[in-house]
Amino acid sequence: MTASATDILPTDQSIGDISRQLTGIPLHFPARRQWWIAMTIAIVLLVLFIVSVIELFTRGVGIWGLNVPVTWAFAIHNYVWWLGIGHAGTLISALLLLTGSEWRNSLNRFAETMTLFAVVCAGIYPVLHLGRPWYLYWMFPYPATMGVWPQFRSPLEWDIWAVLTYLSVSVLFWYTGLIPDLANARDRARRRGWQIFFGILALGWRGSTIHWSRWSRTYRIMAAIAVPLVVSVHSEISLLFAASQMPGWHSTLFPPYFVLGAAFSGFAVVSVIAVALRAMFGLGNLVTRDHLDVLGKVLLATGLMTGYGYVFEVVDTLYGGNSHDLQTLLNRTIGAYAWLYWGAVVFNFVPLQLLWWRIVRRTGWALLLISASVIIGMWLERYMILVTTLYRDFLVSSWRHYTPTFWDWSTYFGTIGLFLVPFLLAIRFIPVISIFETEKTLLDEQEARDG
Amino acid sequence: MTQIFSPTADTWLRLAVVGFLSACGASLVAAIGFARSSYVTSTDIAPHQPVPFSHRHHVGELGIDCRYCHADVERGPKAGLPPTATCMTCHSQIWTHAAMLAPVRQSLTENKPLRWTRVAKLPDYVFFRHDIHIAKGVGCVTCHGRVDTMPLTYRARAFTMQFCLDCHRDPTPNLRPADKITDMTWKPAGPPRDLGARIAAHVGIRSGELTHCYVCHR
Amino acid sequence: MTTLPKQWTSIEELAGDPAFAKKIAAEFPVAASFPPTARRDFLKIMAASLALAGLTGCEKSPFVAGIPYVDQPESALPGVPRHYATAVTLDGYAQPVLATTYDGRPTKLDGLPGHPATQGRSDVFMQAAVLQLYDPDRAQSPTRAGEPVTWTDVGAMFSDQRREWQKDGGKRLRLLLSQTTSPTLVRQIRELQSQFPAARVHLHDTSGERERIAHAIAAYGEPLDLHYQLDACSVVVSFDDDFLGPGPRQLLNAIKWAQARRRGDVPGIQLHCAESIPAATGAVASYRLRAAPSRMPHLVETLAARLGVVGASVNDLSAEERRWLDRTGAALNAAKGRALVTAGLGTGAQTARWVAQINETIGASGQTLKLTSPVADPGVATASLDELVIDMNTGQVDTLVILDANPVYTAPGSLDFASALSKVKTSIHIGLYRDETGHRGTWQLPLTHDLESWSDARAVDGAATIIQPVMTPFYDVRSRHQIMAMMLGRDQAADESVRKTWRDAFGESFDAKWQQALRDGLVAGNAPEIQATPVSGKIEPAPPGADGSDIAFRLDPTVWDGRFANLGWLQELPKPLSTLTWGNVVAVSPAWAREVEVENGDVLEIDIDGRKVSGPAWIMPGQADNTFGLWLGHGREQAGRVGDGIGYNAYSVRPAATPWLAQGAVRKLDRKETLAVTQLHHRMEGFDLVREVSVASPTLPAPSPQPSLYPPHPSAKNAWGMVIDIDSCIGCNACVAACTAENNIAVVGKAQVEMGREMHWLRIARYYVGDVETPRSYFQPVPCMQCEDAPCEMGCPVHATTHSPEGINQMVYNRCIGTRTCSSYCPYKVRRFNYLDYRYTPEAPAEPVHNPDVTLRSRGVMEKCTYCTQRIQAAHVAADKDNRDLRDGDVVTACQAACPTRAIVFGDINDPDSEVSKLRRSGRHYALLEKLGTRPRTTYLAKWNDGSDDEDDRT
Amino acid sequence: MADLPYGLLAEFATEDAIIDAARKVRHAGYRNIDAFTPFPLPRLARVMRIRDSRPAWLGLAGGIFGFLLAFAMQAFVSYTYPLNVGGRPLYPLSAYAVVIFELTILFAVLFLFIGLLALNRLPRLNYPVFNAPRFHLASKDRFFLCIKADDRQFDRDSTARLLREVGAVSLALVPS
Repeated sequence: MTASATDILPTDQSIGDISRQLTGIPLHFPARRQWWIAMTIAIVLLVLFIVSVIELFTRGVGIWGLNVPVTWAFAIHNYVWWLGIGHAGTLISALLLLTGSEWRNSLNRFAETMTLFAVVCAGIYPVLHLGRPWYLYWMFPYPATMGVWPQFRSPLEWDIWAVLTYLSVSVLFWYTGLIPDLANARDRARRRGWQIFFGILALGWRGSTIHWSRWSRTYRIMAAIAVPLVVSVHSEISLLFAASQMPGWHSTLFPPYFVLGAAFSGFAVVSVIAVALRAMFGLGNLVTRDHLDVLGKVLLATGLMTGYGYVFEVVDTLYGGNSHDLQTLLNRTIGAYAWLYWGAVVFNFVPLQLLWWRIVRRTGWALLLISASVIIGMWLERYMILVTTLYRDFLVSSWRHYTPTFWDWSTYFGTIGLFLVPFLLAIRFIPVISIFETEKTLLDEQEARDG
Repeated sequence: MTQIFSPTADTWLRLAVVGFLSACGASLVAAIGFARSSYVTSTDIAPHQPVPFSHRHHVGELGIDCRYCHADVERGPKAGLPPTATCMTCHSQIWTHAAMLAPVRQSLTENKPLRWTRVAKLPDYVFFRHDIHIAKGVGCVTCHGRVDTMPLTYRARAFTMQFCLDCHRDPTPNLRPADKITDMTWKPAGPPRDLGARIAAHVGIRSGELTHCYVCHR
Repeated sequence: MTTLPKQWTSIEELAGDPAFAKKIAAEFPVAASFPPTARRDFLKIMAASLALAGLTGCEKSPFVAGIPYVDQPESALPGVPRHYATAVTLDGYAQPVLATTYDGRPTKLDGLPGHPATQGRSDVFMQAAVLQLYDPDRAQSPTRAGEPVTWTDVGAMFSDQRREWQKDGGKRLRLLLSQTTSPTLVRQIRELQSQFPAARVHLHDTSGERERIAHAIAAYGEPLDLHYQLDACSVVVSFDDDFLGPGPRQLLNAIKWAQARRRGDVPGIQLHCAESIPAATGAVASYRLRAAPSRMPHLVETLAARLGVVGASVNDLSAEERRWLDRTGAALNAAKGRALVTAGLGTGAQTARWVAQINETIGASGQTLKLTSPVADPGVATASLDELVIDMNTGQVDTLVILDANPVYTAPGSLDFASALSKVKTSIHIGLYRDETGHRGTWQLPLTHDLESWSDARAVDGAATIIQPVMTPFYDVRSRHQIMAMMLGRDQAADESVRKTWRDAFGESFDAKWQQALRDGLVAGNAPEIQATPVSGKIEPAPPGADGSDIAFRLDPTVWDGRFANLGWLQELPKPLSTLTWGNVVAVSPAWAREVEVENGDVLEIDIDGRKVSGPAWIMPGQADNTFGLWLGHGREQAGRVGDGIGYNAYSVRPAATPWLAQGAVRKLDRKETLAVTQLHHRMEGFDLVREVSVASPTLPAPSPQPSLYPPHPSAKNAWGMVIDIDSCIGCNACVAACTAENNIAVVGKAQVEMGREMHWLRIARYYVGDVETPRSYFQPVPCMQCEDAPCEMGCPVHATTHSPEGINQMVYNRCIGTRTCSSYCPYKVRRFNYLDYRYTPEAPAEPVHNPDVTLRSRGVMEKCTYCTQRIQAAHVAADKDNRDLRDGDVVTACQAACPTRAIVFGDINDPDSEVSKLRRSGRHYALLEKLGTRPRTTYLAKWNDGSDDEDDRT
Repeated sequence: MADLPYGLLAEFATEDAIIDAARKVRHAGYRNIDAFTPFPLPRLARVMRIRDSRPAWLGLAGGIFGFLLAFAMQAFVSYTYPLNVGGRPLYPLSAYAVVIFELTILFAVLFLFIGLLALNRLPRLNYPVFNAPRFHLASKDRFFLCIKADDRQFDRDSTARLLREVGAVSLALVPS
């Protein structure tokens, strides 16, 4: 029997199989070898991160390549990059839940999980970035004997609240959606340890109808709130730059520009993870080629919108005709950091065009490579936005270049470990795909088929 | 399927959750309280001194004016600790052989200063000036407390920034006539604010300009 | 600061008196037993004990020691600054200063107000002298062959020596002096020679004073000092004479230049400058001619011919040269009696003679040129260094006493002084450091720093100052007069010989006059003017330049002849035109760089008749072709922990015969050095950062009104503002040095400067416009703009930077958590960040020099110009104590006080009569980056473009 | 009545089966019934007349609380230590908006989540139905209908009979 065109999941499987397959991943872990290889790499990176942070806190931010005028570089730029990546998770699960796109049910769980740890990586940067990180708590309003409070006009202060809110909301949304699956895993578990582990996490969920109805309501409202949150958070991040008067930053275009870029990079990461997990756990029956196809289309769409941002920025500058903005535009396109600008353009948009072909979209490794290129491209873009504005601002006498040092790089690669370790643990211990939602999807499709 | 958890498990779980939350709350309150504790502000502690000097005796009982020993208080930023010679103006006549005063006599003969332990001390980044506070009618007792009742000297007030700010925002309740500056017991006849306002007007206090950062930090 | 009493303080009340010394010694009884090397740590402790402000965060213990005096001197008032009039010296000339001391520690020097030679203004060397006082690498006790000895041993040595000298009247005794103006020293030298008539005195100076006198003799037939009366000029012509550049005369010249420049509504003086290597003088010139040094004699002679000087013949000229000479000759003719022509040291004796003739023709003498007998007069006949070396090599010298000179390092390489020195039996080096010479000498006798000395000296205008100590020496050192006295067979108290000199001078009522002199820092009366006429007779044509390129030698604008090499403040001070720090370069012309494909930093090898040295290239816009500039004063080996091994040593290729201009070859090596420059980009790129007005249109267009969405905040009674006159700025860096000293600016070292982390709150932005061959140069000092709508403040998440009701953009270090948002939002990039802990680096200044009224910034905090808020607060307190309002001039910022041309004016813009308010109403007034609507409180006066705007000057 | 059981638990194989059963059971007059399913079945809830709109109100309440808290917090800071920051207004509402928005959302979600647990009386690790032997299938692919023992009409035999009639695959008496 073949799946009809509207079906996203092959209907020749029972919902029981899905439960067994998915709860099986934590309970009787397949693919231990690949997992351990990945984990080893992740741990090495994490250790690199820890070493870098110790060095940083003992000697100060001077170990990075910063100077005046370039007082912001890797720390802020990676912060923006990570946060952007995080956004895709929430968009996929929340936005698509509201629009009722069922294909999202196979992706939302690991997308959300990715979001959590991406946000953690982002959130750690503003702390590392501080000259005196041990006074971080001064950014929070508490009754100090100094009688001095935080300054709420500062975009940096906004960011603290934005990121913490975003993190909390993501965790709660993720966990709310996770509870029924934890119950499922609990009930599949045979070993006592697993039973207790999942038992406590599942909070005694028993699938009672009244519970379900409250749950659905809550979950949908949360989703409805999460969507504007995502948009607001990255708009805030963009204000970190747009609120200044610096040429190349002071632009009303920035908020949408940043949000789109965020979604773009995020979906790229989701695609990478989707392809990887699909291969790792043999989930071809749940994350189907159709899913990859959809992901490819979304990636293409967000990519084109980001591209529009690039174009419009140039048009805007030429139209505005402010000499300093023009100067910055020149520096970006033909200046010392032109390689960043063109690097971003090439990595972001050139391989992307392959996605116009259906066959490419449906080929795992192709999608993986293109997404990887996009991730790099967006990283370059964040770098470009920061440095090209700062290294040559208004006064010629303060122009100066920036070169990242070893510690800049080590801290950055370290955060990749900081992301991978918990993520790998997560896919090891919790269902990587929302079981009950895929079951529901499958059931509906089967009913549709049987009429 | 059988129960995974015993009925008591729920009780324990709820206890754990409640306990954790209340622990967080409590530690927050504790931290805020600790910052105000005399341990942190080092108030009410009389540190060891080379000579057990009693302000109660010299100020309270003998009625010696503060400025007799802390002579620089009107002229400079520092009130100044009395040079040994000042002590000896009296103690070369009285208590000339008191064992208690041996360090003082030794200091004079060996020409080595006494190493007192400072009780009132502000952080290095706070630039406090005694002279201007005296000139504008802030009495010693306002910050240093009733030293005339202290057998051994201790920090009477917590020198937190909040403490400074309160007065810099509204000095009027703490102002007094120039001749009452060193008076430990003086109390205004009427409500302190009225008199304070009159004094403030008279000595020309730049109210409203005293709470910006550079007044104390540079 | 300016409200100080006319009379400062006299010796009887010196805070550096025994009582204070006792207090310190008593605080640290062990101090006495310290070996000299451990004294630095002792100083640290001492400084710390004096409650030196520091951002130490939380106290280790809430209770710290409080140590009173045993018997407090009336004068000593803890925490209150006291001021003393004294002087420091540069090339032997007095730089009269007002020394500020806290608890007996000198922390800051300013020019002595009211002294004709400084008028309260200062230069970089004066500012840095106080740091040298605390230099931990100073010689700290007498040594013999490197082993510490006592002064008793030294006394014994001298008496033995004297026995030797008496045998043959000192025939085999030589005294090598550096330039000096000290009457007491002169008296002592005279006495020495009367005791040992056969002893010979040699003079070695690095700054070319000998050549100056030689030129004067050539031109006027007698030794003379030429004093430029720039304030009386309306036209000045300079032939490679950088009279506005660094040196003992800079201050006086700059003061008078500015006076003349501000005369009337349009520039009152115009400068025509023929220059080989760009310098301050050429940068402010209205008409600058780019000319190789060897061209100067021809140009001068032609000018002389134009002006009808007999015997002058016209040389063949390039079009560029002719155009410049036409204009210059016309200007001189038009301004007879108000004009002056000057020539630099490298231009040779013939030039000096022509210049003298021209000045005679245009009626300069007595009007714009004052002649006096040399202020620096050793008092006895002296021989040159060359002769000394010959005698040393031929073994005619048994004892060589080197007084305050470092010939092993500063002698021209051709003389090879070191090997000559090894042939001398006993060599005694008397100096501040155990430097290259001190290490090779038999004995090294450490000198007191001027600020710990009793001495005397004359300023460049001839006025004498009695140098009084502001601090008791904390090393085991003695003053030059004490040591001379030992040579003369006496052991004297520090002030005795000085008193004797002036007892003879003052005659009766000595005490009164002595007190007066100490209080004023000035002895009435100065060098009498002399009428002299140029020697007539044929002037030999200048010798044709030998083949090869012109290689010109210059003294370093920050470490001078190398004597300041160990001072971090000066090493990190950006050099006026290149903004280079920590080292020296070989200046090359843009054309040559293009031709040989040289970039900044490529190492070049200079070869002057066989002697080679190599240093990094610097392409200097506006430098004459076929000309190379070498800077002396770097490449030290025994300067100390800060100065050793920085840059290359240009003395090693310096020819003794022609010390300022040589012919040689230059080639490119395939090495590159990184240069620690603070400004990488000098072309203004078409922005209107520096604006210009011309005589034709003397006012700038009115600024477009900046509508603000924000309701205005109420201002306090005083609203502080600053106006900087770009036209007056000569880029001398005095303001930057003064700011460094006043605000405890950290010295970060070469590596950090290369990374772009210098900490100067005030930078002198240097721009040029036009083509790189003949550019037009600008200096623009950039402190914090103190914007009223400050972008930085709204960026700070913790209220660490806010706005005071007096309009100051406040930065609170102890609240800063180091997000650096303020800096990245700052359009002017005037904020500086402590990326690392710069307080205790090897280059960091010794703690006692720090200003106790300013916090020491720790790692991870932002800092910036505060308008010297500590001075504002001090003035407020002073005024409030008398319950009065502040008057204009009550507050003077450090940069303003230092500026020799009064380019920086600070004051209350709420007071319509204040100087700053008047300037803000000027037609030349504008704000930097006005369009951003930040409403800066620091604003500028546009530069006068009087002349060089017409294109034909740029060919 | 200590020996009173929790109720009777009937297992059904399909979605339609349990919905149909539920309808019949209600028709038979049983009110105190509950159902356990692997995923939400809105139709079933409708049949069982189950509806609870309180979560929405909780979310709204949380939002309002967060809004007021954020505004109060920021206004208080400006009020208690008024400082001129870059010439900006003392009470810049536009600048406040951001934090206000964030906290509105944060507290809305917090209230929603805590409310969800509270209304569902969770966590509840030990619950009678877990005693039922096949109940672990409720989270997999089976659907369970439970008639509570405290229902007025509850009677072991008759109720069991009814459940069989409406097509229960298996039947279990759940002890309390």
